[in-house]
Amino acid sequence: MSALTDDTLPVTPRAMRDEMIVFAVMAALLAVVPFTGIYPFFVMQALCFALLACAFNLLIGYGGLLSFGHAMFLGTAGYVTAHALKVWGLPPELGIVVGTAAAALLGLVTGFISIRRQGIYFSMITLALSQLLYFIYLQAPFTHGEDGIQGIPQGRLFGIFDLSKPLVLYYVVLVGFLAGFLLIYRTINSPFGEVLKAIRENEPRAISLGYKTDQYKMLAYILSGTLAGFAGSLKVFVAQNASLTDVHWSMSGEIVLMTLVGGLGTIFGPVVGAFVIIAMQQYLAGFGQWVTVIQGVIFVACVLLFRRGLVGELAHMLRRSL
Amino acid sequence: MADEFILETSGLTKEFAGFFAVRDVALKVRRGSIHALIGPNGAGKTTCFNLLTKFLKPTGGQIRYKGQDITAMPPADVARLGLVRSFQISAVFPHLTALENVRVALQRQHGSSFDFWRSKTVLDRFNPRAHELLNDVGLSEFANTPAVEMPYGRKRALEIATTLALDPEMMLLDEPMAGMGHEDIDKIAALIKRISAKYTILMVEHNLSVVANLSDIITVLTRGQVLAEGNYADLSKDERVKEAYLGAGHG
Amino acid sequence: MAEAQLAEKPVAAAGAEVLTVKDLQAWYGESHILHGINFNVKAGEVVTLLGRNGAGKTTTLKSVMGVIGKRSGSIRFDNKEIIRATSDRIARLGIAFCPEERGIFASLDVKENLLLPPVVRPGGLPLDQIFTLFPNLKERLTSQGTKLSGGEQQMLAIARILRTGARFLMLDEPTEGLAPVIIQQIGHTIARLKSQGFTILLVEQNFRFASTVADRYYIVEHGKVIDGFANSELSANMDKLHTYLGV
Amino acid sequence: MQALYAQLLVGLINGSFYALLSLGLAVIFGMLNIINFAHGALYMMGAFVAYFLLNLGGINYWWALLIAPVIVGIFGMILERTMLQWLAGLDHLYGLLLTFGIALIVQGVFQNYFGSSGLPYSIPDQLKGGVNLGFMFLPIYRGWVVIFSLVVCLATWFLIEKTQLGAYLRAATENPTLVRAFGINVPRMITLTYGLGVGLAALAGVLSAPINQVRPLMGADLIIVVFAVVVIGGMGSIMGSIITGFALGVIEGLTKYFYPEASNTVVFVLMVVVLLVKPTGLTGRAA
Amino acid sequence: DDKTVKIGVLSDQSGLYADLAGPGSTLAAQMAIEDSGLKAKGWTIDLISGDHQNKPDIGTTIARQWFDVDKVDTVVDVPNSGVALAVNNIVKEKNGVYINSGAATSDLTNAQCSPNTVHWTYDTYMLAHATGQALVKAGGDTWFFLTADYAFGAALERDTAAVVTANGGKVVGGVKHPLNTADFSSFLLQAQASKAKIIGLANAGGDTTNSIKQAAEFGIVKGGQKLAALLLFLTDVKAIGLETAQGLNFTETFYWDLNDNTRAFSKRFSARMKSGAPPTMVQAGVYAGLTHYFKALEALGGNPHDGAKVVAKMKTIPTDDPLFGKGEVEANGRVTHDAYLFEVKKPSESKGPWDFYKLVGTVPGNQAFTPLDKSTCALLKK
Ligand SMILES: Nc1ncnc2c1ncn2[C@@H]1O[C@H](COP(=O)(O)OP(=O)(O)OP(=O)(O)O)[C@@H](O)[C@H]1O
Ligand SMILES: Nc1ncnc2c1ncn2[C@@H]1O[C@H](COP(=O)(O)OP(=O)(O)OP(=O)(O)O)[C@@H](O)[C@H]1O
Ligand SMILES: [Mg+2]
Ligand SMILES: [Mg+2]
Repeated sequence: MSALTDDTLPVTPRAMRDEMIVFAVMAALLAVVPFTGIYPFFVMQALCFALLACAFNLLIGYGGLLSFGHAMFLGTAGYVTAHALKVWGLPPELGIVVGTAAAALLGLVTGFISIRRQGIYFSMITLALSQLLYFIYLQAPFTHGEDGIQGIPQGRLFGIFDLSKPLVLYYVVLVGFLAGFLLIYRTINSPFGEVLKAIRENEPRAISLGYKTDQYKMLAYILSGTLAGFAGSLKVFVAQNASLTDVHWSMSGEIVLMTLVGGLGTIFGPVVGAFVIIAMQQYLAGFGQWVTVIQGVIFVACVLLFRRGLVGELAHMLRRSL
Repeated sequence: MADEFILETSGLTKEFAGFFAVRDVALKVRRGSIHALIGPNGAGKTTCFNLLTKFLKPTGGQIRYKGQDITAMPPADVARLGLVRSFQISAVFPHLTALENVRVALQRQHGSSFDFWRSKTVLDRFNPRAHELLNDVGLSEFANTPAVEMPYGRKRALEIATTLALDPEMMLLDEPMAGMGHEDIDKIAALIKRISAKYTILMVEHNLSVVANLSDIITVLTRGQVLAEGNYADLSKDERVKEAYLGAGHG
Repeated sequence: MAEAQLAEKPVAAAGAEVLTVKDLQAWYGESHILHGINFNVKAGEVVTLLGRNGAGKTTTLKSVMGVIGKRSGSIRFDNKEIIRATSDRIARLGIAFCPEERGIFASLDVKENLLLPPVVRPGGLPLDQIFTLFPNLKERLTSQGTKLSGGEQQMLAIARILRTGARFLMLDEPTEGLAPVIIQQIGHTIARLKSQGFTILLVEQNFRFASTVADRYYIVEHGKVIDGFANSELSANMDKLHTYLGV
Repeated sequence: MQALYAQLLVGLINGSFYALLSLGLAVIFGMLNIINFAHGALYMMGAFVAYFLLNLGGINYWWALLIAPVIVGIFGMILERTMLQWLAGLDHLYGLLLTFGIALIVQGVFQNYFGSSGLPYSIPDQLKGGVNLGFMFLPIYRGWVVIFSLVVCLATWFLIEKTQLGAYLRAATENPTLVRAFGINVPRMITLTYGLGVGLAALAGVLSAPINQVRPLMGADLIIVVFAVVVIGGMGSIMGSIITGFALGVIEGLTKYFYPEASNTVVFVLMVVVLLVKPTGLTGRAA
Repeated sequence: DDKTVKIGVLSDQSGLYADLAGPGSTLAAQMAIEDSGLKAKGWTIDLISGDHQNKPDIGTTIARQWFDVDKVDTVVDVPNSGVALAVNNIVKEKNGVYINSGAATSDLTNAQCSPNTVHWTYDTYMLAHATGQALVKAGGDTWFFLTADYAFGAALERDTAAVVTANGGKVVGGVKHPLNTADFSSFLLQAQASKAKIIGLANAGGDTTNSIKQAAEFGIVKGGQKLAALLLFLTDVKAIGLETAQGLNFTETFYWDLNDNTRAFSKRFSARMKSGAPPTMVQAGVYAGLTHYFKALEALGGNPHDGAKVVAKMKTIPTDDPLFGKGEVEANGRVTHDAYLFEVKKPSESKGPWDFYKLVGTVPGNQAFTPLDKSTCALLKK
């Protein structure tokens, strides 16, 4: 896996200061979106995917584990939250908690099965697990098969914030995203994150230093899955539906794409990547039949010309870590 | 007295599909000594190390460390008991700086490694000790260099510094001098000599002058079995050792 | 028989320059490693590059072999300019390379590893001679290549290029990790090869070993050749060597 | 009971497609270290080329078996020369992404010109009809598919595992620089190998044209399953993917009989089970 | 008076349904606008189109954006039941008009019905009834189902089975296959072994075409069994080829070669299609649905932005257009019109590149669709 992150620069205090500045700029930009005339639903959706991609990036960019089944966390949390809101009638905050917890639990179970596998085998076993889950969701009555769970009530968060108001919903999603992002950022730059990087770099050596590497990978996996689930729960309020597309392998593929387009192992790359891909889906929709071709060309160009991803290339040019 | 030997094996055997890489080895390493393991290529020295540090499962035999049976213990636990190894092919964390390499080891020693909610600035308290260790192996100027960019010999030194950071009771060094220039060899030899006051060292080395100068006792392994044991002066007169390992012109 | 055959076909007349390197510069990505290397090797000679860790010895060999992305200057082999040639062409001109990190293939067994390099011209060592040199290999022919011990892998790496018939060998630290007995054997092998007309460019840390086989030495420091002398001048140069290498 | 025999037999037939496809994928992964996501698209191209050959050039099925793989193989070699070769030495992920992009482009273009519902291709006259085996009606064409693909699989296996050329290929996977420094023109060899793997995919495409609709997305649906086959067999292992391909066909056949809803999922169950027991697949080496 | 409307054709432009809806649907909408003559009467009608890529997420986001930003009043087409239902909610929330032509789910006019929705061309109930009834009456009284394992397939099977039994037939077995199955031989063997007279294909798209093709290979039709495709489009028949598809029975509500009106329209339509294909029933439904919508607008005389009001108006006017003939928009949003049972011609009978169908029977509109007393639509309870 090392070739993926060959360009990672060592993190120095100055880098951390840079990153905090970029973060502040990003938060400020996002905060003023509703006043710019940009369509907030688009941004909300992109934010959910951005958080998802960041969670995924935590696992691959810093843990060296490429999960090809991350859609299962998104979808599971989505279904559970949707069901909780619609059928159990839970308030939004509890809906989010239940959904995220379901993703965490799923992380625990699937992590237990997959974490000991290496490299491509890890990717494939996560893919297999997510396909099994897809099958279960296709068959289970509560998901309503390919029709999905529709018309989910948004409700009032903490009984105060009316989520059916786009502006309120926007800020709730934004706060959720920023919180998730900060948690990921902190994890990366924590003592735990340091060990994770060491394991990614040279696992046998880490073992010989006395680290039980499986436990570290497991924690990273569960954290990543939980945050991906959190993104899935938030998304339910934005899309107001939960459907099979969220558990399909092509969604897992899209997560990988977002992260790669933005820059694997960079802090802000996944955010940028998610916005680019979502924007592409939205704006290319007008190109009709050529949409897949254009997407294909963009991916090819990304790999051949901007291998480090958009943010990765930028960081490389500036000799900064972003 | 059990305490005299920090590490003891009996009947240690490793078989690879009918091929005995290590066979019935009884090894006793005295606390505080520098013990060398030598032998021709393919004699089973690295395999022995792998068995002792649990990177391989023995086919037979027993390993006792500080009086405790560790034959069935997982590798990370063995390391936690203070039995730490270096690798024959140099093992560093390539994209971490030298300082970070050492710090990862210090961090393990002092806990808090699962704290994903704390800032890594808490690790700064390990910096002084890390610098000290780098200084010991002559790497001060490389502290902020990523390990990939360091010359080969320096990587070996870094690996030793990392191992020392764990403050192990016993170190297993697999060809610590391989690929090093003379200056470095002398430096590392002096270092090993210095730390041996505190730690027990078991090492594999083909550089005879190093072996001769450093080791208190030497075990010669051939074809997976112990051929002889003794100090350098005695062994260099042993015909069997000459034939199997030293070759003509030594002694 | 084989020896007689070999002796009849020297690469070039003894004494002629087989390899001439002039103002060789080389880069790894952005970093400029070699800053103008100059040296030559004559047919039938054993020439050793000495220098501290990181001086650029390996990089020099790799540049000759054509596996360094960016290089400039002039490398002439058998009177052909090869600075811009691809490594497969260089190999077919009769240069064989034994890398420092050995490069044993995990997906091939020992025998396949041994037989891998294609024979570029007739006159390589036959297998039975190789096995007398390195008996360990014969025993472990069906093992996976990387399951060999460190030293056995080194033997395999040397053995496989002896088969190819290349008459110009570049060995990068061939004695690293080998037991003294084997080092002595390799010394004998090099002497034998030399007597059969092979030309050898050696990189060594083990000065004691180098001094038993080399005809001439070059000292590399910071990507430049800063000195050179013949084996016969060795004792006169011991002091210099000491400052260069700390021997 | 008789019904069960029939299911086993049709399973085997299906397995031969999996085997052919996963074989090509394994060759490409094993030799080039590229996870060829475009494999499904190239399989589809094989079928389309057969269609064009028949309808535009009047070239029949038998010649198509030969010509289509060559044409698609050349297309593959052009892809390799112009794009894939720049990824040598990089992580798998990049190859996967690039070939995924290529698959999108190829499928998109075909969809634009031929729609998504596809084109008909009929069984060659010599292989029409069927024989009654007592327990089932076996279309002759299906019998042909099994035998032909078995032969192709074994020939490929022999080429790669038992010949010197195969040894070059395997070594070049690990360390292309060194193999090149031994005097082998590695780039050309890699290009040809990619052509071979792609040609195998196209061959499977031609074989399947008379059975399935010739549709732009015919490969997209299949690619994930074929990946799974390669992983279960052990990444890059030629024999592993051949055996797993056939075995999966049979297991799927049984599932279609006992629990048909799960027949598309059973491969993943199998994968989880196999990887739990043998972490690197049935015959795989460490990743 | 405000006389501007904006129409969004939300379809699958690049995926499975692109042939039977997609760009053809956009063209049909374009033609409906031109033919309405509203422009001459002072109306401004804008048309935009989008690709939902068969993902409910993307579908809802586009729809929402259309209403919020682009000020779209009416969404048409939307094949793919999952996306159709998701968009249904948005249109209701935004009080727009939703004229669905492409989706099969009868939920749109039952459990999930909405005052803003009109469901035009077909639905699972209709398909099941028309085909099931006609075939049982023609002597096909034992059935075996090959069902795609998802809600749509299950609905088709359930509804058809009910009709079959109600008409004195018997269901002797069935097998559920996963979506996007490449190989049907296993299932076909089971169908063959069941000895049922009719093998009902309760699936769609590639699954249907592949099962038909492989059924021919296994000699199923030659062996005396009959295939009934419960959902088949013109483009599918084209794709399979007459050689293989001949003799196949199925129901559609529109065929280009039905009468002079349909022929005239189709001629104009195919002249403007890149591929030269005549319209499918989904595309025809887009045309007819919009044509009816424009009539309602004209009747309202302006202010077209209150979707519920427009739809209510559409329900009061009987439908009558050259493609589907006479019918009505029922209170639950269901549009009723005649349905036709077709059989695919032999290659020898076909006289042109798109001459595929023989008409075997007609089911009148009031019998083809869910009777109102059986509809579970909440709008009916008021
Ligand atoms: N995993 C394995 N499978 C099969 N054989 C192995 C394996 N590991 C080691 N061997 C064999 O066991 C023998 C001992 O190997 P080992 O690496 O212990 O030797 P060593 O004494 O360290 O030699 P060196 O000085 O060359 O490093 C060798 O002949 C080697 O080929
Ligand atoms: N792949 C690489 N990328 C960047 N720098 C490199 C790379 N490989 C080597 N270097 C640097 O190039 C310089 C010369 O290295 P080289 O390997 O040629 O030295 P050497 O003389 O062979 O040393 P040694 O005795 O340690 O083998 C060193 O400073 C090293 O750090
Ligand atoms: Mg060893
Ligand atoms: Mg070197």
